[in-house]
Amino acid sequence: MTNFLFGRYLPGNSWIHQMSPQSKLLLSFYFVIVIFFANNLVSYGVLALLIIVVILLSGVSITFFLKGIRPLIWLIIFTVGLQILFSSGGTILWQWGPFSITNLSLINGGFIFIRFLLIIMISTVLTLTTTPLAIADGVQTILKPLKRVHFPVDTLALMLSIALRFVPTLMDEMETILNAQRSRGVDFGSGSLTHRVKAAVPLLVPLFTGAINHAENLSTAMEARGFTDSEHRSKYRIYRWQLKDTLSWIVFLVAGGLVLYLRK
Amino acid sequence: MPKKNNTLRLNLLAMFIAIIILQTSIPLIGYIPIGPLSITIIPATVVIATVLLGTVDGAIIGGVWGVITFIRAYIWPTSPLATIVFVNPIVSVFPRIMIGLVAGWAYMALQKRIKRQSLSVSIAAILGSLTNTILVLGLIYVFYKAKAPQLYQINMEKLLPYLIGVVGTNGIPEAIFSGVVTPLIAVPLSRVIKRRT
Amino acid sequence: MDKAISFNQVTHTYQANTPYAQNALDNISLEIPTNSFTAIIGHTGSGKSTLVQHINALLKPTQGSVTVYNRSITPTTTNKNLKELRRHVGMVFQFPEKQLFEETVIKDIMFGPKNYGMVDAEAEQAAIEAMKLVGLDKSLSEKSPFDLSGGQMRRVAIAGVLAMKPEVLILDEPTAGLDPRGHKEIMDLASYLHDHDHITIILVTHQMDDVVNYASEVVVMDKGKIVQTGTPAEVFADPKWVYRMQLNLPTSAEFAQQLIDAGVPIGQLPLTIDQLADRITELARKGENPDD
Amino acid sequence: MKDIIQVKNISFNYSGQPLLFDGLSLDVHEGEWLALIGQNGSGKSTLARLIDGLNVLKKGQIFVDGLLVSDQNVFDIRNKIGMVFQNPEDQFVGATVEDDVAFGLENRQIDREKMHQLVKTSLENVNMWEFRDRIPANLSGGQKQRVAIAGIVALSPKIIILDEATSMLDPQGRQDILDLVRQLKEKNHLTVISITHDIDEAASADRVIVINKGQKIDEDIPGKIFSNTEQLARIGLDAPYTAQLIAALKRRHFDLDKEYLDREGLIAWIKQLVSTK
Repeated sequence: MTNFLFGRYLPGNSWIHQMSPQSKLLLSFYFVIVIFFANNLVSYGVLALLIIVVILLSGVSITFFLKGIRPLIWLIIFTVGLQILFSSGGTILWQWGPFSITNLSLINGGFIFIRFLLIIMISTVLTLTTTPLAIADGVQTILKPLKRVHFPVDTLALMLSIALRFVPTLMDEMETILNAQRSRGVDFGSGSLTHRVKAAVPLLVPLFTGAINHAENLSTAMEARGFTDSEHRSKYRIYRWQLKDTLSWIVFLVAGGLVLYLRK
Repeated sequence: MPKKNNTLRLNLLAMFIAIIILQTSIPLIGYIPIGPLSITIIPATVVIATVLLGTVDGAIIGGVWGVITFIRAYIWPTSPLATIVFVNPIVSVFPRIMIGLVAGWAYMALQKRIKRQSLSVSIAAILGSLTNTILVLGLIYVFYKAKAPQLYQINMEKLLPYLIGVVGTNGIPEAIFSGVVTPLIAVPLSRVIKRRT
Repeated sequence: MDKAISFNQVTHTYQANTPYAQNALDNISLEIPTNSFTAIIGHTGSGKSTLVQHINALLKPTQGSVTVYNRSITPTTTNKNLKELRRHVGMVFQFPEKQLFEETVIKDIMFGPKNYGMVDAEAEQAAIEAMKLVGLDKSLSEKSPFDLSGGQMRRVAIAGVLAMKPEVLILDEPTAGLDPRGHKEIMDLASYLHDHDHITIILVTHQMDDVVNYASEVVVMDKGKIVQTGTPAEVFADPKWVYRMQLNLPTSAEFAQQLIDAGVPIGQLPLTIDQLADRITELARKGENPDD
Repeated sequence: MKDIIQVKNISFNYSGQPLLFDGLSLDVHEGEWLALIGQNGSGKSTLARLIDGLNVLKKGQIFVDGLLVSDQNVFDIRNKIGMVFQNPEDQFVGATVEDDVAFGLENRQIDREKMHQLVKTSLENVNMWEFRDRIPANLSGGQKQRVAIAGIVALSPKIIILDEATSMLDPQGRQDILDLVRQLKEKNHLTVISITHDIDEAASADRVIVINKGQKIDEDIPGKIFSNTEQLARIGLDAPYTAQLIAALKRRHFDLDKEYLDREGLIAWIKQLVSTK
């Protein structure tokens, strides 16, 4: 369900846990970009080594990472299969109608598989070691320079944090609504197209109505607590840049340089 | 008195973002699978935001959906299509912002001419949904022609008809769905919102 | 007595096969007689809601079986067979006004009946009757439910369940957030449905006064187990045990306990205000004629 | 006794609706626990919002601790008043317990060091410090209300308004919250306004004001208000338990010259009644 965002965080005190969320976000992003450039076994090897070090430093047991892959397994197989069957060039090993397997396509399929793994691993490390709130704070820090052009960074961050705070609430409410309408005789997830389209209405109207009520009550409560606007507030949480961040950046930048150097 | 409306707008946007997050992660309220296709309900949500909060806010909500799609294409893709197409931020974000804008403009223009709110909403929703489909299709084609680098280097030449086929065949029922369902949701909600403000 | 509902060694595990797995219901066996008024009590998180959701097949047992009017729900029952069962069991959730969605009050009330196969005219007739039952004026039927007051919205939601003509009605804290008048009206409605229409009522509540004033049977839950069943008098007989279950005594019993502590020989704890007043009367008469 | 809140001849309506208040006046004494009782829809909650400047008056004036409620003063007034609302879910702004308590402090741009200190002491005050990392989804309704109270205490207000703050809690949670507020009231010399339709809660107030259809129909000490069981019944409120028991005894022909006694008083009277002469 919402596992990709919530309930995934594992409290801890590891090197990775202690890094600032803005570093972790930017480094994950950077890592994905570097993956674009890797194109041979050695360069992938460098990235794989890096991710293994990161996983070890996160102090999270490997089973959590394997669990992260499991739901995606079919997608990975499908994409890799697509790559293998549709790729052109190289020596043809097998052919049937429009499908062909070549030695090149096999190699490319392998690389795509590695790419998948690398990206899933880095994002899993990020979400296992960083709370959604910290991610929102990280986004706020990263976007801070935009304040100069009057982009409402703080408003956006507050909005995001309220949204994240209400996701579990709305999910609970959705389940209750679902049950209430089920007991009024609605079959969700089956029947004809028109039936399914119609079934969305008794679910979504109450969900939205509830959300609007939350927004109104919350506005009153926020104003009663002295809220005026988001740009003039002090901040309770601050994630300071630490030595761990600097060291991690150095390692990642070196690894990135190596990949560029090693690629064909 | 204090900027009540600003606070309310902030919170309404936050709730819409929360709903979009839910819809992108819980199939039951985000997607309706029909055979091999999967029709998304989320354009309806964007149009509802547009009708209730205005064009700009609708575009913001559309943009949020786009950003979520973009990020998820990397870390938690929902379909092979996502891994191929939506890893490009322009393909994943821009068309979704346009849903809000197009639906908003259409709704404002229609409201002046058509008396029945539900009809205006319906047409705006169909146009918004089609905007999404057409732009995604167009951008896939543009980036294919421009030979943009890809995350998973798939042979686009063979895949293009397939991609266009999937997006296109999804697009039509999606537009119909939006046209039918959006007014059924937006009209009672505009009543709820009007009562309080 | 005829049994409407029976639980046969039911266990329900949330998130089975994960590290978070927990037993919300633990090997429960229970029989609820036809046309009884059963209260289910227990502190927050004791499993009450999980229990009642099995009666409506919103949850299926992980182990064991639930039988409702000879229809069985087992871990392997397919979803197709559940709808037929649900039409016989109406469920009023906490804050049921949150489930309203239709354009008009009457349409919303007709929604359930139509889903269960009533034709329009039939559903409308059922809706009109249900509105009358819950005390909603006919003039409201074409209004949007979102234009009504909170109390009225709740009645619309309850009417929507009653219009399905259930044989069993589950009420999950139906009076939460209502003022005393609204509270009494809803409880009196439940009582009327029980006495007059012979509906089996299952009430989940924290209000012990409602338990003693309305229920004939009580089920006490703690940590996913049933720890006691019986009449209100049996269940509230031992105040220390009641407090240990993190529950309250009915107000009269609590007050009687204070009288006992102050040295008034009340004896067995009275449950209702009339029982207490009778007991005091009896004691006072004795005081006047010590020879009796 | 000083009046910390003066409501003078106010009128108000929600847009498109008839007047809810038409010339309502009332006072709140400094340091008292005032219960405002009345049915749902009688206007109690609206009154609280008007006092806090959350809705705009049509006519009349409200003074809070000497300050007129107006655009200019609204933030000073909100510094003096802490409000706890009915729905625990809808006043929890922060992503965690700590962040929520900090929310009001952040709005006032309190220095970070001081903020951390205030959050800690406030959470300790309500026994929630060990829950500081929790997200709201993992708290009970009563715990959320405690956090709301901590968020208010952190701002050291003079007045706490409980706007049906316990009506969505189970009996245990209800009792805990009332005990907590009572404790804080003593410690910090607060004025408490409790908006409620729980008569047994109102019975322990210093003073009760009865609101019906936007009008103040009675104000007095609880004993007097609850003697008038007919009036309570007329506006759809229950009599307190002791008054109900007295009425039941009267039906059994016991003579008691009072309509209302508190529990201690009634226990003493019954004790005397049943003791052997």
